[in-house]
Amino acid sequence: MQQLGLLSVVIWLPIAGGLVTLAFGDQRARAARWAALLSSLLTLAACVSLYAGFANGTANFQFIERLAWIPALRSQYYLGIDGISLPLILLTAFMTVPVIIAGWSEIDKRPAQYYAAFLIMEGLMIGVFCALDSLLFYFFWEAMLIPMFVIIGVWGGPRRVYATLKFFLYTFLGSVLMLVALIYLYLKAGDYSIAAMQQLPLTLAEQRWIFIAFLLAFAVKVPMWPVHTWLPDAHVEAPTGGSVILAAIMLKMGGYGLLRFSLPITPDASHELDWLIVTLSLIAIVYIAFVALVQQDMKKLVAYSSIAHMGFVTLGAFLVFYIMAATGSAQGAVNGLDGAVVQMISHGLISGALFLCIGVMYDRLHTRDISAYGGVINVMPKFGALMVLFALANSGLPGTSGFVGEFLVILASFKASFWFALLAASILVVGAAYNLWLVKRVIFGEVANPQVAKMQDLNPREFLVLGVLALAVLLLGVWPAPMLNMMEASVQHLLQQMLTSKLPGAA
Amino acid sequence: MNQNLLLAIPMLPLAAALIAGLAGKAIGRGGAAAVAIGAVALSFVLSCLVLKQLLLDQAPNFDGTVYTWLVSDGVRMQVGFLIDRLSALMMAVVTFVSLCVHVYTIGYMSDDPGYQRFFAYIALFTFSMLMLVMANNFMQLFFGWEAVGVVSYLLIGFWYTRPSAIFASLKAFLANRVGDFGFLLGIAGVLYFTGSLDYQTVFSAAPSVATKSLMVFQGHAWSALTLVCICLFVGAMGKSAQVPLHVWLPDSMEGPTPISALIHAATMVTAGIFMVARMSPLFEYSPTALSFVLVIGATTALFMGFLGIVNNDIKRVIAYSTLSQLGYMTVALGVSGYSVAMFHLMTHAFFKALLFLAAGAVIIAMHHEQDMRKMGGLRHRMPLTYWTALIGALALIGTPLFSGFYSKDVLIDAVHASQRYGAGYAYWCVLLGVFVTALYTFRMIFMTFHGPERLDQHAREHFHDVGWDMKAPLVALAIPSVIIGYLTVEPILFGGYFGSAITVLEGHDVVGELKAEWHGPAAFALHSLTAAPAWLAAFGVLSAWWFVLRHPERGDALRERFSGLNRVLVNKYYFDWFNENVLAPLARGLGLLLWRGGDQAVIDGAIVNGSAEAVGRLAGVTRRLQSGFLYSYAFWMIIGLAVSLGWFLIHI
Amino acid sequence: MIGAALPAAMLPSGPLTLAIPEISLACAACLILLCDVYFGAGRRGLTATLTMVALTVGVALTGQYGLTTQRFLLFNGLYVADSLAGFLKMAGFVAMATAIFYSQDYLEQRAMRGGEYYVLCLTALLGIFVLISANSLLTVYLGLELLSLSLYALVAFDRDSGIAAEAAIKYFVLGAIASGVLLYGMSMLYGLTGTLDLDQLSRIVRRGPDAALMIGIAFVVVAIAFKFGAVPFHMWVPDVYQGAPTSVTLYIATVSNLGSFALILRLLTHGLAGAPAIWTQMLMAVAVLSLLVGNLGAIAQTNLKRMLAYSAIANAGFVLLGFATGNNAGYQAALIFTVAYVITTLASFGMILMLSRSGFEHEEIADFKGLATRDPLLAAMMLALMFSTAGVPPFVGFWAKLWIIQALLGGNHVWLATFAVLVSVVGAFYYLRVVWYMYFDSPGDRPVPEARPRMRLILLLNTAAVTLMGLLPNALLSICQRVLP
Amino acid sequence: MITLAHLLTLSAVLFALSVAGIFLNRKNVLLLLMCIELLLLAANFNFVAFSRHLGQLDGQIFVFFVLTVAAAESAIGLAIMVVLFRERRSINVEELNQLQG
Repeated sequence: MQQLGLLSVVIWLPIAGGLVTLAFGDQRARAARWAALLSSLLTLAACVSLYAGFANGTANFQFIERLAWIPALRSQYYLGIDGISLPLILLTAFMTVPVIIAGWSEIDKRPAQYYAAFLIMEGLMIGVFCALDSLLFYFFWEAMLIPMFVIIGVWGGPRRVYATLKFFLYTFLGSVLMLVALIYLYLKAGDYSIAAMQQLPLTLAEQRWIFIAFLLAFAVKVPMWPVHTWLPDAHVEAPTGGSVILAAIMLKMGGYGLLRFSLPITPDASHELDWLIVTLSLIAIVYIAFVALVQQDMKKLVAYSSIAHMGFVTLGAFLVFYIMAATGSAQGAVNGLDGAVVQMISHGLISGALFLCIGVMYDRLHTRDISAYGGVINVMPKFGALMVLFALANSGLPGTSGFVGEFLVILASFKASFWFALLAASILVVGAAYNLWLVKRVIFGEVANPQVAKMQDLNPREFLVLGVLALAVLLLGVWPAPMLNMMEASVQHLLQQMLTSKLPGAA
Repeated sequence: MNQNLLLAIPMLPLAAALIAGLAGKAIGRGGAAAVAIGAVALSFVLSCLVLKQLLLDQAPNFDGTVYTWLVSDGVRMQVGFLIDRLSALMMAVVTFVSLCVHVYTIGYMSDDPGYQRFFAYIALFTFSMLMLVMANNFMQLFFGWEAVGVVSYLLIGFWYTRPSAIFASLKAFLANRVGDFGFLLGIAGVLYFTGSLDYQTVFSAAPSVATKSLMVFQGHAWSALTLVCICLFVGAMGKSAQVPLHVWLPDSMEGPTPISALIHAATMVTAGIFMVARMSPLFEYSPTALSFVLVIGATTALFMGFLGIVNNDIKRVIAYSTLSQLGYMTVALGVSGYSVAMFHLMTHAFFKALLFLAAGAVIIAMHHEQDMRKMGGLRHRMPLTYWTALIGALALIGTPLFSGFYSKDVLIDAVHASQRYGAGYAYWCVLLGVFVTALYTFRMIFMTFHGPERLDQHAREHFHDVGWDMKAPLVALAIPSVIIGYLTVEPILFGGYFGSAITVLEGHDVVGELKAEWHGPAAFALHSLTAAPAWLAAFGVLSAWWFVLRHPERGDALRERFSGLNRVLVNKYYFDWFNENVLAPLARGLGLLLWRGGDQAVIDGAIVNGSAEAVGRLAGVTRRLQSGFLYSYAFWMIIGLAVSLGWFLIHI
Repeated sequence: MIGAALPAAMLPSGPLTLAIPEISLACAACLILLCDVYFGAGRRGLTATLTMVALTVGVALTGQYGLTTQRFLLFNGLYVADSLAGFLKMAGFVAMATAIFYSQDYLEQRAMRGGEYYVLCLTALLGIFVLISANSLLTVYLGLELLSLSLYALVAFDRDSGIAAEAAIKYFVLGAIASGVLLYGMSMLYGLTGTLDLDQLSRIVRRGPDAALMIGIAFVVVAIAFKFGAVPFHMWVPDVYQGAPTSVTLYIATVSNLGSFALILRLLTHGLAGAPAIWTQMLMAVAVLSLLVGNLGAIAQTNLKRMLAYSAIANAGFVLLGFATGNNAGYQAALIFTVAYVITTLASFGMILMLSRSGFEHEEIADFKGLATRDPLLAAMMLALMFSTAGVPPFVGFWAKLWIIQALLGGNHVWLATFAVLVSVVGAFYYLRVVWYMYFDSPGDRPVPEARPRMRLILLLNTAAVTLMGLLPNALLSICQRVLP
Repeated sequence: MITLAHLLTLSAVLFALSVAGIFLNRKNVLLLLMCIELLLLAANFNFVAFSRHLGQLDGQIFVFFVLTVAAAESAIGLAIMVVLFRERRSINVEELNQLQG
C-alpha cells in the first residue's frame, strides 16, 4: 500500500481549488478568479513536476498510489501513470489554464460557479487518466459529466438545454453499459484493478460483448460516427471554455479508454471486430470532413472537424490486426498507436485553440455565423495571424502538431491497406478545404460590415493565451520526439497485450 | 563540410522571417528589408561556398542528422541534410533567385503597407525551400514541400482584401494539397516497402522493392515501386503544376510580382522536378511510372503553351509559359534525363525570373496595369527593362547561345533519343512546343514594348520608370540568362557533374548517348541552325511579328475563324469551369447531403430524437393508464394478481 | 395450540431487553399522546420536542440494549432479534428523527399542530419495527397493519385538503385490498404448512411446492409488491405522494420503505426461502415493469412529488431486482439500495419542505426555476440529490445501483442488468430536468427561499452524507454486508 | 358432509365477490368499505377452515387479531370518508379523480 502522493495532488488540488472558488461566491468574483487561476497554475506546476519525475523507457506504472478505498468491493484508490496517460494529464492541466484566463472578463454570470465547475472537472478528468482501478476510473468518468452538464446548461447559448441534455444522456447511455461490462469483469477477476482485468482470460463470446459495451461508452465520447451527433450541438451551445475542454480533453477520454480498456482487455474481440472500428473511423474521416465543409456556424465546423480528426485516433489504434494480416508482422503497428496518442494531444491543443479563437470573435460580435464575418484580419491582425496558424495546424500542416499524428497514422494505415491510407489521406485535401475556406470567408477579404470594422484586436490576455497555445502547437510539431520517447515503452507494452490472445487455451 | 555552416543556410532566412514578421513594427521597413536581405545574401554566399567545396575542393557529400524528430516503432525520423551536387546546385539557385527577389522587393513593394510582412514571407519561403532541397529524408522533404505550399498560399493571398487573391490562394493550396495527398501516400508506401524514410536506405533498397508487388484490388497485383513512384509524382504534379493540377498556377499571379518570380518561376514549382530527380534511384526502376511522367509532362508542355497565345495579361502569359517549361522539364525526367531536367530548371530559373521581374517592372511603371492591350511601345519609356526582357525572351525561346537554348535543345534531343513508351508523343509535343513558345513569348514582347502606345489616361499621367533597386536584379539575372548555358552545359550534362546524386540505369541513359555527338557548346549552337527547333522558334517569332505588329487585324480574323478553338483556349480547356462548377458543388452537395440527410435526418432525427419522442409517447401512455379512478386501480391490481396466478398455474 | 407448533430445538431465547426499541416506542407513543392531550394545546412544539426526545432515548436504549450480533427469538418465536433488525431499527430512528425535523416548520405553518401527528408517526414506526422483527405470519400482519393504518390516518391528516382525503381514501381502499390479499395468501400458507412460524415455514416449504402453495405465495408477493409500489400494484403511489401533505409523503417515501424492506426480507427471503423459484420470477416481472413504468411515468410529470413517486416506483424496481436474484448478494444490494435511497429521498423531500412556505407548497418542478441564482447553496444540494438518485457518482445513489447490477450479474442475469441500466438512462432525464430548471432557467419573480438556518444545516448534513457516502462508500457497504451475512 | 374443499370454495367465492365489488362499484365509497370487510372475512374463513382441518388453534387466534384489526381499519376508513365528504360533499367514486396522470 503506497501513500498518497503527487497524483492525488493533481487530482484533488483543482477540486479543492474549485470548492474554494465556489466559497468565494459570485459576489467576490475577483477573488474567485484569482483563486481559480492560482489553483490551475499550481496544478499545472504539479503536473510539470510529474513530467520531470517521469522515467521514460519503462512500461511500468509510475507514481503509484494504492490505498484501500472500498474493501467491500475489492476496489482500491489505485493511481498511477504511464507514457500514455501522462501526456493526456499534461494536456488537461495545460488546457485548463487558458480556459480560466479566457473567461476572465467575458464571464459575468455567476463567475465563481463557472470557475469552480472547470476546476472540479479538471480534477475529475485527471482522475480518469490516473485511475488504475476500473471502478475508480468509472467514478471519475461519470462524475465528470455533472460539471460539464452544468457548464453547457448555464453558460451556453440559446439551445443549451437541448444540447446539454443530449450530451448528458448520450454519454450516460454509453457509459452505463461499460459499467455492466466492468462489473462482469470484476466478478470474473475478483478485483477491480485494470491490470487484473487485462490479465483475465476470456472466451471470445464474452470478449465480444464486453468489447461492444466498452465501445459504446468510448465511441460516444470520442465520438465516432454514427454516435457523434451530440458533439456539434454541445459545442455550438457550450460557452467557449466548455467547448475547449470538451474538444481538448473530454473527447480524448474515449480514445484513452479504447487504449486502456478495449484493446488490452478484449484483444481477441478487438481483433475480430477491428473491421468495425476501422470502417467507422474511415467513415468519420471522410463523411464528417465533407459535412464540415458545408457548415455555416464556425463552432459547428470545428466540432465536425474534431470528429474527423478523432477518426485518426480510432483508426490508428485498431490498425494493428490489419497490419498483422497484411504483412505478417506487427512492424509498423506502433506507428499507428503512437499516431493515435499524438493525435489526441495535438487535437487537444489545436481544437482548443480554435475554439478560443472563435470565442474571441464571439465576444466581439456575438455571433458564430461565418457569413457575419469577413476581413477580420484588417482590424485584428494579430488575431488573424494566429487564427490562420491554427487553421493550418488543423489541416495537418507539417511543422505543427496537427501533422505528426496524422502522418504516423497514415504511414501505418498504408501497411494495413492501400485503401485505408487513401481514404485517411483524403483529409489532407478536404481538411484543407474546410479550414482554409473558413479562413478565407472569416479572416480574409474586405471588411465585411460595420460591426466587423469595430472589432478590437486581441487584448494582452487573449494574446497570451493564444500565443502560448501557438507555441505549444509549433513545439510539438517541430520536435515531437520527447513525447514519443515518453510513450514508447508503454505503447510497446500495449501492443504486446493486444497481440497476446486471452482465449482460454491460447498459449 | 561543417554542419553548423549548413544549418546556417536555412536558419538565417528563418531567423530573418521571424524578426521581420514578429518584430516588424519595431525594426521598421528599412530594418526588415536589411535583415531579410542580409540573411538571404549570407545564405547565398554560404550556398556558393558549399557548391565550391563540392566542385572544386572535391569535398565528399554530406549526409548528417541535425536532430531526431521522432522515433516510432524503430523508425527514426530525423531532420537532416543531404548535400550533394544536386542539392548544392539547387541551394545556389534558390538562394540566388531569392536574393534577387528580395532586392527587387524593396522597390516593388515600397508603397505597400505590408512591407515587413512581405519580407517575412519571402524569407520564410526561402527557408522552406532550402529545407526541402537539403532534406536527407522523406519526412523533411514533406515538411519543406508543405511549407513552401503554405508560404505560397500566404503570398498569393498577400493582398488579402482582394477577393480574387484570396480565392487564388485557396485554390493554389487545395490543388497543391491534392498533390500532397498523393505524395504522402507515396511516402507511406516508401516506408512500407523499405522500412525507412532516409534517402540512403530507401535508395539502396529500391532494386529489391522493384520486385515487390501490392494487392491494390483483389486479384490485381501492382508493382510496388510503380505505385509508390506514381504517388510521389502526383505530389510533383501539384507542386510543379502539371496537368490536371496546374490550375492554380495562372491564378496565383494574383500575388505580388516578386512572388510570381520567386515561387512560380524559379523555385517552388521546380520542387517537383527536383524531387523526381532526387528520387531517380526509385523512378529508374519503374519504367511505367516514368512513362506516366513523360506523358503528363509532354501534355503540359504543349497544351499549356497554347494558352499563352490567347492571354492578354502579361503575368499570366509568363505563367503559362512557366507551365509549359515545367512540362519540358517533366518530359526530361520521363526519359531519364534528370540532369537535363535539372539543367533546364536552372537556366529557366534565371530567365523566367528575369521575365517576371521585367514584367513586374512594367506593371509598376504602368501603375499596376497588367493588361498588354493597354501597353505597347514601352521600349522607349523603359529601355533597360526592354532589353533585359528581350534577353529573357530570347533565352526562353531557345535562341542559340542563350542559356535556354542549351537546355531545351539537349532536352529535345534526349527525348528524340529515348525509347521509352510515350517518347514519340512527347517528342512531337516538345518540338511543336518550341514554335508555340516563340509565338507567345514574342507576342508578349511585341505587344508590350513595340508598336503604338495604347496607354490609358491614368497610366500615361502616372507613368514612371522604375528605380535601380528594381533594375539591378534585372541586370543581375540577365547576365546568367545569357551566359550560364554556354558555360555550364558541358560540365553539368556531359561532365558527370551530378555524379552519384542521380541514378540512371544502363539502357536509360539518353544523355550519355548524346554525349557521343557532343563537340562543345559552340559547335552545338552552330549545328542547331540546321535542326528543326531553331527554325521553329524563328518561325514562331516571325508569326508573332506578323500577327501582332504587322497585321494585328489578321490576328483578330484568325480568332474569329477558329472561334470554337479560341473559346476552348480562352476558357483554359474548361479545367477551371469543371472545378468550380462540377467538383466544388459536388463536394458541397455531398457535404450537405451527408449533413442534412445523414446527420440531421437519419441519425439525429430518426434515431436520437426519434427514440426520445418514442419515450415521450410511451410516457404519455403510462400517464393515461393512471386514470385517477379507484376502480381502475383496483382492476389493475386484480389483473396483476390474476396474471401471476395464471402464469404459475400454466407452469405447474 | 401455539405452543405445540413450536419446534423442539429453538434458538436461544434472548433477553426481553432486545425488544427495547418496540417497548420504548410503544411507551413513548402512549406518553406523548397523554402529554399532548393535557399540555399540548398550551405549548406549541412540545409534542414535537418530546417526540425527538423519545427518538433520541430510543436510539440510546437500543444502542445500549437492543443490538445483537446473534440471532435471538423472543415471545415464543414470534419475534426475532438479529443484527439486521438492530441496524434497520437504528436506521428507522434516525430517518424518522430527520423526517420529523424537516416536517416541523411545515406542520406549524399549516396549522397541523395536532400531537396525533407525532403519535401516528411513532405508531407507524412501531409497526415498522414489528415488521422488522417479525418471525411469524401473525407478527408480519400486525406490524404491517399497524404501519398501514397509521399511514392512512397521516395521509388524511390535513383535514382541509380535498386531495389529501382523496389520496387517503385511495390509499386506504387499495391498501385494504392488499392486506386482504396478504391475509388470503397467508391463510393458504398456513393451511398447507400448518404453521405461522416463519422458521418452520422455511423448513417445511423446502419439501417442495405444489399448486396451492404457489397460489399462496403469489398472493403474498402481490401484497408485498403493493407495499413497495411495484407495477401493476403501484397505482396508489403517485396519488398518495402527491395528495398527502409533503411531510407525510416524506415519511412514506423514506421511513416506511424500511418496513417494506423488512417485509420482503422476513416473509420471502426467510419464510419462503425454500421456494425461491416462484417468487423470484414474479419479482423479476414486477421489477421490470416497475422500472419501465416508473421511469416513463416520471418523465411526463410536472409535479415534483408526483415525479418522485414515479421515481420511487422505479427505485422499487431496483430493490426488487436485488431480491429477484434470490441470493444473499442480491439481498445485500437491496439493503444498500434501500438505505441509500432513504438517505437521499429524505433530503429531496426535505428540500421541498425547506422551500415551501405557508400557503405555498413548492411542489411543482417549475417552482425550482432559477433556484441557483436565488439560493446557490440549496440549488447545489438539490443538484447533488438529483444526481445521486439518478445514480451518478460521486454520490451514494451510484453505489446503490452498482451493487444491484453487480448482484444481477453475479446471478447471471446479464439482460436484466442491461435493461436496468438502460432504463435508468431514461430515468436520468427527469432528474436532470430538475437541475435544468434550477440552473438553466431564470428565476422570474420567484422569491428567494427563507433562511431557516437550522433546517438548512440539517439538510446540508444530509446532503453531505449523500456525498460522503458516495466518495467513501465502504462503511455503508460493509455494514450492509455484515448485517446480512 | 361439509369438507375443507367446500369451505375453501366458499371463501374463494367471497373473495371474488368482494374484489368484483371493489372494481365494479362506481358509485359509493361506503360500498367499498363493505367489500373490504368481505375480503377480510374471506380470509378469516380460510383461516378458520384450515384451523379446524389441521386441528390447531393458531388459525383461529389469527382470526381474532384480524377481526380487531378490521375494526380499527373500518374506523379509520370511515373517518377518512368523513373527511372526504366534508371536503367534497360527495363520496362518489367516479368523482375521485382529481389525482391522476
